[in-house]
Amino acid sequence: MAFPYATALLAVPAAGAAVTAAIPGSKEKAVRAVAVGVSLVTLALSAALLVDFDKGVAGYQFVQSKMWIRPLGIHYLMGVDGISLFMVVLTGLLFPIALLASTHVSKRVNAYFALMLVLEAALMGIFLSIDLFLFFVFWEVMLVPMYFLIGTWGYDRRIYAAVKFFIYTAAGSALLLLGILSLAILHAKAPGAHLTFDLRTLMEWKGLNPNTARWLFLAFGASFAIKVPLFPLHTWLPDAHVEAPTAGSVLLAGLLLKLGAYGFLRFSLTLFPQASVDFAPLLLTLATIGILYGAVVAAMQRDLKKVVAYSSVAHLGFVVLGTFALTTIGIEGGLFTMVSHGLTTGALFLLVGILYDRRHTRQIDAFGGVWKSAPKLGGIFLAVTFASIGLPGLSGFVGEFLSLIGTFVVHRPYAIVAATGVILAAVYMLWSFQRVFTGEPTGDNATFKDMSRLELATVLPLLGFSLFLGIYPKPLLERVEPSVKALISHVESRTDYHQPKVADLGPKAVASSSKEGGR
Amino acid sequence: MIALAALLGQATPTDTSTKIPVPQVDWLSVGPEVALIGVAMLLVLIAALNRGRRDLSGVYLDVGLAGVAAAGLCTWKLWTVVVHSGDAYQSLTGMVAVDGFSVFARTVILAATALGLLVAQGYLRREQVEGPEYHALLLLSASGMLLMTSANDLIVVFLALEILSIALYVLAAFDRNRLESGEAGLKYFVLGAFSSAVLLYGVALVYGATGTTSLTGIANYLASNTLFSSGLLLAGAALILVGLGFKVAAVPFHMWTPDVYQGSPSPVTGFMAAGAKAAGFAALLRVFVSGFGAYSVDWRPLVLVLAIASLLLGSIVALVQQDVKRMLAYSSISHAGYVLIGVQADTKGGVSSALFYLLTYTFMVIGTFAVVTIVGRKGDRRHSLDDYRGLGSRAPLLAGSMTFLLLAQAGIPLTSGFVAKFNVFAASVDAREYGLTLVGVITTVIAAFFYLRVIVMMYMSDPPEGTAPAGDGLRAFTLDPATGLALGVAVLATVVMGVLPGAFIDFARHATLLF
Amino acid sequence: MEWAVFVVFAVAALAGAGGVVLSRKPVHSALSLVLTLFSVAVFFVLQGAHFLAAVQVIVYAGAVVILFLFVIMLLGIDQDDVLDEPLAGQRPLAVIVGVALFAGLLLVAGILTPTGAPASRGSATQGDVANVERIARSLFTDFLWPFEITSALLVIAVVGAIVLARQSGPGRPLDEEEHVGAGSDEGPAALLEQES
Amino acid sequence: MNVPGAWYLTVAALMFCIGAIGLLVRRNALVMFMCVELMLNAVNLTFVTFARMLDDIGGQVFVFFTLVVAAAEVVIGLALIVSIFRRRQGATADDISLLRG
Amino acid sequence: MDAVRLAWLIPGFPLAGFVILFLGRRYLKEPLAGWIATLMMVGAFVSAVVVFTGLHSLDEEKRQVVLKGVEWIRAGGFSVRFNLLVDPLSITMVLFVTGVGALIHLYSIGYMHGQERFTRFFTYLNMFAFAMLVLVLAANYLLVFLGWEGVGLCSYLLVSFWFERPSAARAGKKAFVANRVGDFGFMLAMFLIFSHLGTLDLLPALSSAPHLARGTATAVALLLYLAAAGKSAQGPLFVWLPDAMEGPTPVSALIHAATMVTAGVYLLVRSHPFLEHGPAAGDVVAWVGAFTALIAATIALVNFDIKRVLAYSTISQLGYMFLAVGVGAYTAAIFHMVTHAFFKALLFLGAGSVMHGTEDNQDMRVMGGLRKFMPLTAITFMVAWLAIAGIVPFAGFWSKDEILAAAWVGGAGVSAHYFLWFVGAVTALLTAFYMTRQVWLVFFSDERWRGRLQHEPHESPKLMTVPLVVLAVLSFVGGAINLPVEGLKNLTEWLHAAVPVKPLEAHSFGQGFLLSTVAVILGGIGILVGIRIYNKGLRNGQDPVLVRLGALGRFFERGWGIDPAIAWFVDKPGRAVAEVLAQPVDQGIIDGAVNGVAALVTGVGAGVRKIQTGFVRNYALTLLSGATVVLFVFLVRGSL
Repeated sequence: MAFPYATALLAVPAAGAAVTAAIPGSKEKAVRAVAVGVSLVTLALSAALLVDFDKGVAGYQFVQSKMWIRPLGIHYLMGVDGISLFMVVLTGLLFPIALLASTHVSKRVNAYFALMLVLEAALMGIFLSIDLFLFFVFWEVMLVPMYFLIGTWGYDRRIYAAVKFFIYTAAGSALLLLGILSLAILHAKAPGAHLTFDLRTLMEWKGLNPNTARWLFLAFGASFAIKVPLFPLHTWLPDAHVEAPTAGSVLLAGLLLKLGAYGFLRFSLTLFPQASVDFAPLLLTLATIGILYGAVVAAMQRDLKKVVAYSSVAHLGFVVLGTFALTTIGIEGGLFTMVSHGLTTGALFLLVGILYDRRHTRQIDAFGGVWKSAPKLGGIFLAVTFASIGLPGLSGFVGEFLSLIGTFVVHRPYAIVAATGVILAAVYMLWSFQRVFTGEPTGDNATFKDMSRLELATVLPLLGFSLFLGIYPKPLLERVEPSVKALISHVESRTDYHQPKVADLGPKAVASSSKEGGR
Repeated sequence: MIALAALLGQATPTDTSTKIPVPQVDWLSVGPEVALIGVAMLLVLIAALNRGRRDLSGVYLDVGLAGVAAAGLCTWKLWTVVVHSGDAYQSLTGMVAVDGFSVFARTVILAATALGLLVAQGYLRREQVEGPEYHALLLLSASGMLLMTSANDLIVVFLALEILSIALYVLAAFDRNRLESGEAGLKYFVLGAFSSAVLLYGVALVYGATGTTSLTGIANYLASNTLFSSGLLLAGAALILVGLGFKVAAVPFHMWTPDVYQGSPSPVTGFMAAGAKAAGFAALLRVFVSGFGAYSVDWRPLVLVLAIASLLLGSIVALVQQDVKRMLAYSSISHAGYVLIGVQADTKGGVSSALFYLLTYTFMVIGTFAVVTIVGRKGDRRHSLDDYRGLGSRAPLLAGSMTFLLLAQAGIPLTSGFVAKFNVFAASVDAREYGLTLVGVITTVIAAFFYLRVIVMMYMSDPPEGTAPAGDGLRAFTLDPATGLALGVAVLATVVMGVLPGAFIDFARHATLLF
Repeated sequence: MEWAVFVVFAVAALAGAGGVVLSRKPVHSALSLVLTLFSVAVFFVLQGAHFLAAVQVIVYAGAVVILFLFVIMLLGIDQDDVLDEPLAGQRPLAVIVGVALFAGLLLVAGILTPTGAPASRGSATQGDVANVERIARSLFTDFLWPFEITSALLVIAVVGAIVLARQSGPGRPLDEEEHVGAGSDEGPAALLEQES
Repeated sequence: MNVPGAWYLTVAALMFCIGAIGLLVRRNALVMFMCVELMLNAVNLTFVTFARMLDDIGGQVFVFFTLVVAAAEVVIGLALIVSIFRRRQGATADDISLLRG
Repeated sequence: MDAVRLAWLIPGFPLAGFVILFLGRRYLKEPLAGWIATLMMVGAFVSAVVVFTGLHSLDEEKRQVVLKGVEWIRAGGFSVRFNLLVDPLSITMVLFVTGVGALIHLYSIGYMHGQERFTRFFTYLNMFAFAMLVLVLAANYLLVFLGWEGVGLCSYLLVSFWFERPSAARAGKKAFVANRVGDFGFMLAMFLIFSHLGTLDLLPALSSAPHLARGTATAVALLLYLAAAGKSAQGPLFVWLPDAMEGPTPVSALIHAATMVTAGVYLLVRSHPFLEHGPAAGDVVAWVGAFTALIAATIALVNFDIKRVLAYSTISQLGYMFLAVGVGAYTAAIFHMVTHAFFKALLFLGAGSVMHGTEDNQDMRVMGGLRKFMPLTAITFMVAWLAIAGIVPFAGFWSKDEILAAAWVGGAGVSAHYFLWFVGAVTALLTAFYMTRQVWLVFFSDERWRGRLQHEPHESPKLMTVPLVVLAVLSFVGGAINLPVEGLKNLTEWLHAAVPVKPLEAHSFGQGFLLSTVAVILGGIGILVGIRIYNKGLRNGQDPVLVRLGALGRFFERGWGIDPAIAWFVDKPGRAVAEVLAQPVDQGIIDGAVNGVAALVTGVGAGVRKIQTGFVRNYALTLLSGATVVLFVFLVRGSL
């Protein structure tokens, strides 16, 4: 019996939430200590999972299965594979950081930290679920703490943002629920089948009518597309990101946005391979538009946090692009970008939070020359900026490059257009940096306090991991690859689609194909 | 039916003397109803003997609860009987159906009754309303609801409807200090009487169409005969649908709901929302699914329209309400829509999902109204959204319970509300009603919006100026232990049915199998 | 003979019904109601329901209408009803819907021909047993349970009447501030609008 | 000789509809109750007529129950009206419309 | 072979320097940090020399050595390793990069004296050197790209080194963004190569390039050229380079003259199989190169900023190199790159020295007659001047001569190559002229600085002049590495292993001699005219040439209006589109639709709510209507 990682990863933060909630809010220090401690334990667990993970295996590992709701055939079915592994680890990593960065929280501290831990549990649940119902449960539950975090501890327009976030994503989930239900019930009606929500069973079912599959794909996809968010379903994102407290933004960008892309990978591609192939052009188009659109709109924002928020739209565009390229390279690139974006954008939000803490504004115009008065902040901000815009040697590049090249081999036009996003990213990020950090500081900017040790401790790990993954992405890619390959071959086995083999691309192949062309 | 025929055979031809053979009475089959009516009368008796000399309010509650417990025992006993006999049967010359369905529906109603009594206790004390009339009327109304669940004859359905309604009219108008209460009672009464007349006309037409009012009789007649004209039957069914639709607050027969829910004393509203709806749906299910089952092709599209209208109107109009009770009234309309989705499926799964929905809704809605009762404070007047401002810091537990219950009503997972909606949608999808299901899921989103409004007020809007900060909660809100108990039970049930719903779903399924 | 009686009382019943609806004073409505009730009793007799005819006269004319008259007197007998209609379109719509309902029942549904099986619970008119006894037999055998539960109905009526008729406790007048805003968010204007 | 049941049924339907219209057009709560009574009587007539046409005593028994219900309704309804209008003299049913929207 | 393995040390030294300086930034202050950095560069240079000798000792066929490193990225058949490609081409680049780099490091110790962020400067410099060396040593396009972006980053950091100056910050960003435009091409080129050849490793990709369809090869070549144009400031993308002069002068010398800007040339030379296989690309490269050379020269003609003149000159010289690449004279391009590195670095360092001595003044109108005050600077500067003007036997003569000859011959099927030669020749004339103008305005003519500077100009310290001298020597003799005489074409033969292309030569010795003579004569004319005009300095602070040229002069002065054109045609519409997208579209339409749906639902709710009039009769009416409708629906459906 292997160590029940899934349950542990779920239970530790959940129990921590209960404990945290039980401590009176007046004992602020105790609350913080417990919450951070719990999140560190979770981090340790996810690290242990990473170590224990067998990197050669494509299927689920550490699977736990137990009947939950018998009459509905619902199992408590959890496990991890290459696709979810790093999402889990990223969750484990970002939470201690987000909790440490929550220094400005002063009202109802216990509730805040308890909700954070609930959120962590829900996210772990989402990434670890193999049962569709279970997945949906966590998917919806996750909304609640996030809603409260934005709505209670956010900034001025927090209520609007929180409600918008909730309603928007709930709308997506509604369709997802419909999709899950329809799929499971249609499957149950098939001869010899019974009602089950087990992804592994459902994905092997071949009896789904192609037309129905397309509708179901859309139902699933709508939900995921909102979460990603794909253009034009993105407008909840800037509001939610900007109004959320710093830690909330970090988690929103770092983890919640990944849910959509993760959903596409985990469910859309596996359950509806043919529909995925059919709809790939649509999603690629939206992703490409998102890349350009996010970048262009980001450039025009006056609020620094909005710049970062819109940049997420662009970055996640790369993820979806890579995913729906339906090539091993593309999907690995997408996954890599997910992790990388979690690190860099998380760090960016932390830094913007620091700027806000000092000046109580996020308006770019209000800053200037901060690099001079706060050299560490400036330097780190710049480093993170470059990581974010995909400078080789930092993690952003590897992901973007792989998604683009993975797309290029099958869908050239999208990759070409999307690659211009690389230029635009430099424009808006460096322009923002220039306006905030360069020049001669005046007024409050001249007496800007540089980063404290705690702040460094929150940002530097993210930057460090970004650098590490930029130079040595292998630990991630090699664990991801078997699962991605299995996913692609699953899609190939069910459709006419075949991804071009790199082995076929070599010079000999070129020579022979040109001969054929000559005939 | 066989027993009935035998009885008739004995009774009519020869015996012309004044002796009338009394039919065999299976007391157990009507035990719950009898228990409640008996206890209600006992309460009136106690009050008459006491003549207001001593404060017996605690005793009234205990007696009432004892009655509910007795009824519950009977119900449980019935369950074992039904399960052991393995089949449904009728008693009292076919007037009473003894089956899993009635047992389940009774369980729901008894739960509503017990919680209704508990919630009301704090209210009665606070408003200094003495006397057991409230309890007696509540129990009598509950007995009407129970009668409805087991009614196997349209005439019993009608009588039960009247019993539950007339008691509710009085309860709605119970608060003499608020003009709204009287208005609610009167409006409910006028419309209730009107709809009863319509229902009764429908019964008459069905009687003309089939020659009987017994539901099994109707079903058998329709199954074995092809009517040369179905107009009479369909007209009757339509009018019955109107009458029952009125009771469950389905659009377009819902107009009374907001006014009555808002005007009635808060505990009454909770009881009304839970019990009357459950009873109405029990009757609707029995009459249509079992009685008019042969004509489901005709009534299903109609129920579909009612369901869609209820879902949309309920959730959309709730958006613009400023009064929490009124908002909850509209929400109850949309909840009726969800149950109608289950009804519309016209399958065992659909019926069981509707039953399960009613069970969960009972706890959710009474719990919610328990909070509303407490927040309403003395005079039962503070129900506007603004009155919830800052509740999160003033009374964290209260606000927490309210939040949880509202999220449950919104259908967030790990609450019973989610499982209930999931079941209903599953049944609908199973019946290939994708359009209806789509409307259902979309309205959950709209509905989420107005539940969130309350939550926003409680947590995210700062408390109004002049009110004391946290810690003062206990003085601001008098929390009666009984009301607290009801709230706790409601929350607990909502959690349990949300996290471990398996047994309850099984119960509902089992109930439906014996239908 | 039966035709003549039927026509006379049909006209009377409908005239009474019209009177209820159209009379200016509630007292006149109540008296018109008596006319209708009596006519219906005659119809009962014509159709062999003698017992019901008697009950109809006793309960309705003797009790119900008297009760109505009591209340009318209690609230002021000499008051004319306000007959103008504040709700735009209510009256024409009411008539249209009423007529449509009637047309629907008669023409589309064709309710005039019963399709049921005859005599499932014993004959109404055949045989030599008196109508009262037939009803009694049916009531205490087939309809025993409904008969018993009407007791609950009566208890409710009694208790409810007591509850409602009891003088309201403090009997204080309502301050405007208290009920305005509870129901509608339109403020005091909404209330004034109705009272003017 | 015998008047066909259809005629009774027609009269009953007409009474029902007149009662319904009356309820919709009259503002006086008392008159509205009377209209409800009209409707119930129409139903009673329908029951009795069907009882004769189907030759089934059941129809007549229903009328008995209807009478009881009608009586109980009247008691409660009138009590409600009294309790409300004692406080607001000369009011019509319309005047109690605090609750709306 | 073992010596070749030492190639790891070449980027290793500057990387170590970077890490040491970064980690020890608190403790390592002036001048220690500078010395460490310089030492690292010297180390790299020494290793480069060792590797060079090692490589030289190998047989020519074996002179392409791939050193295997760890795997960088592998995903689904896509694999990139940290491999180094040691071959004559890369080692040639490495030698002058490390050599010139070491000198500039040394110079910087003096130049950056007293600067606030002294250590940071050298950290950046070492990081730059590392990236540059990765770029040239990489055995894989993606690794090249890593270095490519690395030097771009360092360029950004160093250009905006004095970020307090908004102009510096802006210039840095501009440089980076313009480079990114090129990177876009680089990435697409890599995508194309990978999708057709299945690898990004240089050697296999290049060797199989001839198998590609012509169109594809042309596309690859053009995309690579786009990358090169960004990095090497060609075509309209050159606009960033003059602005980049905001950086400290050693940076201009190292990055924006000697090394980084030539990376584009290196990339194209390295990828020559694609160019050869897609000859249309060669046309584009040659033509754009030639005209960039001409345009930049005309702008240099009328500029008064000592560094900007040199920047335009750099652009112009890079144009020459691309001209060479375009006509297939790869060796010539590399040759000119090397000599250019010597004399242009010298010019920049000299300019820096002048600025150092004149209170950081860059305006040539405030100079004049400085030779008396800084003789060493003046002499070395003049060596470079003669080199760039193409006077025999200075280094520039040989390399420029080779390019012009190649253009005349017109290799690689380039069309209208005589015209290209003509453009090149005119540019040569202009080059000689504007450089003369600069020399005379700075070191000769009247002392216009008097009264405008606080102190008298002074010569720079040894730390700065020593590199000047070394570079002057190299600028003088640098041409020796590739003399147009059989047996002395050392560079051509050496590079043959990496660029196995037959060098283009004049058809006959006579023709070659004639061409050389023409070139020298043109240079001479330029110089003489320049001296004649500028010997008297400015006329009332006005440049006589500028005055004479009139409108054309102002056109030149404004850089042919390219910056405004970009602002007008790219920046402005881009910004307008962005504004439209950000406000009316995003907030208005898209978010408006979202909020509109919400408002619609609420509006419907508010509307429907009005039905709830509060009048019970009205409710009854609804109920009865509902009943009637239900009845009808039911019946109509039932009768169907």
